[in-house]
Amino acid sequence: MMRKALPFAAALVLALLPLGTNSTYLHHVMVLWMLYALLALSLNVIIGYLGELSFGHAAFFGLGAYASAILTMQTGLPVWLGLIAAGLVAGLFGFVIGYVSLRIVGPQFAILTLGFGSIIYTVTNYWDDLTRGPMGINNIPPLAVWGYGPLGEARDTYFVVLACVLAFAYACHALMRSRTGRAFLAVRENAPLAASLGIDVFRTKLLGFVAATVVAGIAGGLYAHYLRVITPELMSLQYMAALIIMVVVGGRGTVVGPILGALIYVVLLEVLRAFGPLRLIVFAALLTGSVIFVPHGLVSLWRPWRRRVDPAIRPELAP
Amino acid sequence: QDKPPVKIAAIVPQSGAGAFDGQLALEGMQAEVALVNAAGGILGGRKIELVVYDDKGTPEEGVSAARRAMEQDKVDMIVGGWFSAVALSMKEVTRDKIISVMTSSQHPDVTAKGHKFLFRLNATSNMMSTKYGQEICNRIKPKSVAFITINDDFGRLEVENYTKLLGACNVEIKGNEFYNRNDTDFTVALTKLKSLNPDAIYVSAINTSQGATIYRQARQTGFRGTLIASAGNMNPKLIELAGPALEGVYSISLYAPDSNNAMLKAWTEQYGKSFKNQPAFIGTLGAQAVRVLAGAAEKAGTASDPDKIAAALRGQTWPTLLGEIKFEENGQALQNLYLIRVEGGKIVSIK
Amino acid sequence: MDWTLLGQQIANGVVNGMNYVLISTGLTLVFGVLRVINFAHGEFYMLGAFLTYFAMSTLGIGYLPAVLVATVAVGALGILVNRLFFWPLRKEHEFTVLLSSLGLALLVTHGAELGFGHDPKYLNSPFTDDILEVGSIVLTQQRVLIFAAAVLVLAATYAAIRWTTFGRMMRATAQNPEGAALTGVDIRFVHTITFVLACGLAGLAGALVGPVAMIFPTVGSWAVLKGFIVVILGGLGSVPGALVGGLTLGVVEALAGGYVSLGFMEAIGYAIIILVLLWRPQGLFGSAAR
Amino acid sequence: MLELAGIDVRYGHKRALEGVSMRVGKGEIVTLIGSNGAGKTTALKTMSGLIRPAAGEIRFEGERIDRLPPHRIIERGLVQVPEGRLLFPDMTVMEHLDLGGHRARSDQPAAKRLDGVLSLFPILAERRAQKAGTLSGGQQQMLAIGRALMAAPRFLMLDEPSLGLAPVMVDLLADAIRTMHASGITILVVEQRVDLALSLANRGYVLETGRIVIEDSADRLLSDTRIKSAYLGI
Amino acid sequence: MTGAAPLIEAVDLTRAFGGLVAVNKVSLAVHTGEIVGLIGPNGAGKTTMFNMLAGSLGPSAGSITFDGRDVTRAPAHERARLGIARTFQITSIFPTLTTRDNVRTATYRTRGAGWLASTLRTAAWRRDEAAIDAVTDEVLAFCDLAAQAGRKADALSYGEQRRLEVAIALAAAPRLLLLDEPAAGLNPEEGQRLVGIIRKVRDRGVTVLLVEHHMRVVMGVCDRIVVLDHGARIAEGTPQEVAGNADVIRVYLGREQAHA
Ligand SMILES: Nc1ncnc2c1ncn2[C@@H]1O[C@H](COP(=O)(O)OP(=O)(O)OP(=O)(O)O)[C@@H](O)[C@H]1O
Ligand SMILES: Nc1ncnc2c1ncn2[C@@H]1O[C@H](COP(=O)(O)OP(=O)(O)OP(=O)(O)O)[C@@H](O)[C@H]1O
Ligand SMILES: [Mg+2]
Ligand SMILES: [Mg+2]
Repeated sequence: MMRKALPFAAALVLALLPLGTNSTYLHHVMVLWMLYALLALSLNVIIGYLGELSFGHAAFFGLGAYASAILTMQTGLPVWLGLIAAGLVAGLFGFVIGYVSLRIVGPQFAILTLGFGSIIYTVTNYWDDLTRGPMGINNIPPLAVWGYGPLGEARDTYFVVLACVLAFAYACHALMRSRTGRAFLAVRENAPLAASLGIDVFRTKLLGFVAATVVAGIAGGLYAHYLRVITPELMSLQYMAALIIMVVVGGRGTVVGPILGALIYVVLLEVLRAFGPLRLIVFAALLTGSVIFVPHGLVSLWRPWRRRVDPAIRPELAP
Repeated sequence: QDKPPVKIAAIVPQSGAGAFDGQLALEGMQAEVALVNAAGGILGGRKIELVVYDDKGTPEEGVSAARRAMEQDKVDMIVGGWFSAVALSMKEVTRDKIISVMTSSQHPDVTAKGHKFLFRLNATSNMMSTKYGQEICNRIKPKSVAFITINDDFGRLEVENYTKLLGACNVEIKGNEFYNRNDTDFTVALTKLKSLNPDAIYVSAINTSQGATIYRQARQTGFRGTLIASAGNMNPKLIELAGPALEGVYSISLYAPDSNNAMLKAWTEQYGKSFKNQPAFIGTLGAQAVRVLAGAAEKAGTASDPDKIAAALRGQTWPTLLGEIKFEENGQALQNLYLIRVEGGKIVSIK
Repeated sequence: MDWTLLGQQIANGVVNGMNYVLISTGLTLVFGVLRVINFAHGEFYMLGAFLTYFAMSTLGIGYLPAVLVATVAVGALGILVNRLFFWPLRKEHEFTVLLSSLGLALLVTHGAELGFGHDPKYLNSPFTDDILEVGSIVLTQQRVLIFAAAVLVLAATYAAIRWTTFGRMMRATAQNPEGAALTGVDIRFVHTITFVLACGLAGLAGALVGPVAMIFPTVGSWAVLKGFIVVILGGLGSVPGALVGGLTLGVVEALAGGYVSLGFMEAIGYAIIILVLLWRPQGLFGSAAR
Repeated sequence: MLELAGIDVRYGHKRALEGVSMRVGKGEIVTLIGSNGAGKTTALKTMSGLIRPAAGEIRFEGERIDRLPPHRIIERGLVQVPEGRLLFPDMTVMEHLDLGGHRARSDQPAAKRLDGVLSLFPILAERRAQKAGTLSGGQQQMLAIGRALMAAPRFLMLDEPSLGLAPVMVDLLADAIRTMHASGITILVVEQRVDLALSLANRGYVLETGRIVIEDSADRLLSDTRIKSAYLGI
Repeated sequence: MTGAAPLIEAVDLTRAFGGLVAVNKVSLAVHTGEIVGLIGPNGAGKTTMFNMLAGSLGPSAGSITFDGRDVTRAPAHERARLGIARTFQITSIFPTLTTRDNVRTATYRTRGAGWLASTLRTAAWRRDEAAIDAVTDEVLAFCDLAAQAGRKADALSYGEQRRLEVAIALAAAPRLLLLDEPAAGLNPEEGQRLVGIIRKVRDRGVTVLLVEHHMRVVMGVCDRIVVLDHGARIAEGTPQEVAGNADVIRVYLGREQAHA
């Protein structure tokens, strides 16, 4: 009973959250949180469910942002259509890149995605006529939803992005309770065995990868129309590292983990501003500490209310 | 003592590739703030307080920082825009809301498409290149030149400008190579440029470390011609790093290094007391920003009414540590430019 | 076709490639044994450069002794790093370990920013500015030194892994730690030594490559990125792979930068890697089994 | 020679061994019997130092070894053929055998031991340069046994040595175990082919869900009706 | 039984690794409802044969037909969809999933409700989930794993993992079951229980091809046995015939003949 009600309660709290303060800056932080949460959730599909590391995910985020910004600015497309286009463009690239690289696994796959990501970054950086190069695009039209808008207030944007996050989080949750989701995990855990059970390993991975890139693209579009400025730095490794941090520190392979990870990331950076020059060190120390002491992600700390699962102890060497 | 401080946001890169420049800029501001406060502050004893933000050299962070400064920390004025890309985005957030002084960014659009509270201290790259172009044509007089430029709007604009300006006085343009923000080795590009046999190589580098590497490596590839440094990018640190490779290199600066401006002296002294870095041009810009803002607030009699302060800023000629400056209607500062050159490990101006 | 230019660019590429080789040997070693993608590897490179710098400026010793001091010091640091950041996580998922190394990298970078300052420094080697002309090809002595040192170090590392019992112990630990322990391998010792070696190599790379460009606290991320690419290109865990991978990348970049565009140099390098991996997923020298 | 007293082992919350006490005298062949999940492998891993017991002590030739790391234990001549083989898939057969012997303390030269192993399993000689990962299941098992023998064991623990071996090979193995025993090696064998194990051993222990429930001579165990019905399926 | 077309038929199947011919022109046919044993000395090529039949290894030459269709080039997952399930000689499970989820995952072939159905919580999805639970419970009980259902698979003991593999293969509801040494790690009593399980499975219409070195299991359950040696077929027949074959005794059975 309690367990059933909890997600609804959490969603309600999230929905009411911005009403708790008048500070538009805090609203801004909340929007960033939700945007990162969406992005982290999408990366989680690849990292957590498919068990592969993608260093190129930020590129899809950037692709979505650029696609929507350019289309809405140059063709006058309505923003909500721009968002859909963002998802499609990112997904298309995801399909092509996934198609050529998903037969490869492990660190090699990670570097392949890094390579593709870097190429996309370089092209964005150089295709001055289309992307305005390193200077980035600014004055992007603000978010508008079906004629409501433009959403000038961060708070309004928050609700829109929150809706996306909740919808996607539920979709992930439902996925894990379906045949498709079980196929994802099977592929992650043991590909040959999965194949022997009738699972098309390659197609399953491609499906997950493309889905993740579509969502990353949409997140990128939202980001572009919210912040109204984008530069190729969106696709940089710093972003990538930040995303991986959110997913793994929060708890990979879970729905709550990436959202929590994004929250911690955003809040920590804000709070740590007070530390001046020390803040990045404190951040790094907290990060490493959490990884070393809570290797399964912060969600694993409140596992007690979930079904208890005996862990396997690898007796490699006495502790 | 009880009077509330005047809060000025300092939005500088503190991490990432621009961190060192950001540090110099911030130190420059801090030294000047110390001077102002020591002299009793402004507006009848209010001290200036710097609120520092890290923009990481990226527009996204710059925008976030500006929002936080305005919305959360309620600062009175903003000083920022060390990088053009950051300045261009940040001005949209501050548009018509708060006094913002952009410092070292050189992109013309910062002021060309600025807003009523926006001011910029550095000369635009167009202003710089017009002056520099004349100097190169008339004084340095290379027969041919090749460029190595950073791949961003700053670099692109430079190539565009100089191709036009130098072409006009019959300097042959032999080629151009763009490099990226994170590159650390330029041998390949320099080898290529050297093989084109230009009289001079024009080096456009904002980042001190990249600049130093380029000058050294240019000499290491065996290039013996003239080296020309992009405008506004000559500083003591560069000399320290590039060593003999920088001997004889030209540049353009907003201030004559051998000037005996009293304000500059006071600031240099204060800087030396507080920091171990050599004072640099980028720091003087920070100091300049603090100085004119303090002056304008004093004149306007308020720190929080942007309309009045903007009017004050536009209303007069300001004596600063870089000499007298005056703001155009669009907020662009007008000031002297000097041709300089490294001689015997020192920056000297060429009269 | 300007053959001198071509020759010069290839020479540039080979020498640059050797930088990469030097950087990636330690990385491939750590991966080979611990199955860890060590994001912090570049930081040891950075530390190697800075320690050389400080050894010269504070101890007043010459460049070459300073290189030695830095290499040894960074190698010794490997013991601590392994103990604190990697050994405790040896049973955890690779992503966890990867993140721990990322955290370590951030910690060291930002620590260095605080301790050494943001300002770039110039590591003064007596060989940096002296030019060596071989035919019409111009190289600095420093680059020739890097080349020679890399060849030496690589040969020694390769021999150690291939033909000594310790090398076998390393490979055994990599492939099945429990099995290795039951075969009498002290896996903790193997982990430690591997880290000492890897860190020492990274430190040496930093000390040698440092004088070629300026050094600054964030230089490590550049180094580790190049390192990864080389390691994957050559084949994870393979020392000859690091050699061939590094040289390939160096030459490809030089030619791409020299004949196409410097700005696209990296992208072209990546494109080549993508092609190689699609053709041989395990890298040039990797073994097929994952 | 080897003595366990009151050994407790836990995996997280789960107790795998509870108060296990056993002893194996010099020159004995002892077997440990138990159904799946009883804790046999856990017991052997604990003796080898792979797992540290939560309570109790282990003595080998009078010295406590339960705090020693595995390589120190192996140096003393306490060697194990592990369950699941635990080979190094990318290393060749010869490299396994070399590594197996690298800590051996024996008057016998390594070459002699190698000859012994290769003549016991001629296929290993034939495949000396093949990577272990590509060997057939049975070949891998032979390699695992060979690797352990290279360590010149004085006390050999075998965890299901017959696993994956064809009947002829099982016969050979049984003969080999007897020969080793005759040459003075003490042996502890865990074997699901209980009939085989009991025919080799002098004594046996029966482990059930982490506790020793019976200890007796091999002959008596073989005729014990409980053993017959629970393990031999007769 | 010989009249009908075989369920799976391999003709002249060959596989070489470098210079080593692991399987050399082996033909094999298994009819619906049969339990066929495949035995032979270590390295004879049994597992290689299995890998080719299941599609995880491409043959160098020869052809495979399943239920009248040529599947020689079909990838493993397609063959699985046609109804071939297998266990692996080197234990192969989903290590960090629970025992229960291991088995649930194995129902992939027969239960269709996908992600959309789950998102919308359709009736079909609910029906499917209930059916999966039922099958899982049954299979776990069948393989004596009910007590381990909630534990992670890699925490199981060796023997338990072997049984889990069988459970996974059973939950896939195959038409043809390929078992590679399922009795490895089981004691004779458990082996006998396995014999019972295999028989019951056959009685439900599943065809079984079995590789095993435990003669009591092989002899006890197989209708027919094929013997490989050095990649070639050296004998075939009923358990009694094979056990009495002098070649088989020499290369394979050794003293075991007494038990057979
Ligand atoms: N790594 C582990 N983590 C958690 N539990 C474990 C682990 N290894 C074994 N166990 C549990 O400990 C108990 C004893 O396991 P062990 O492997 O010692 O059994 P065993 O007697 O060797 O069985 P088998 O005959 O199947 O090999 C079992 O319940 C098993 O599930
Ligand atoms: N990838 C490979 N490369 C080289 N040789 C191989 C490879 N895979 C198998 N072999 C060889 O092919 C032969 C047949 O192996 P297979 O695994 O089919 O034997 P098996 O009959 O299953 O034996 P066992 O009863 O020991 O499991 C063996 O000699 C083995 O060493
Ligand atoms: Mg066991
Ligand atoms: Mg086999």
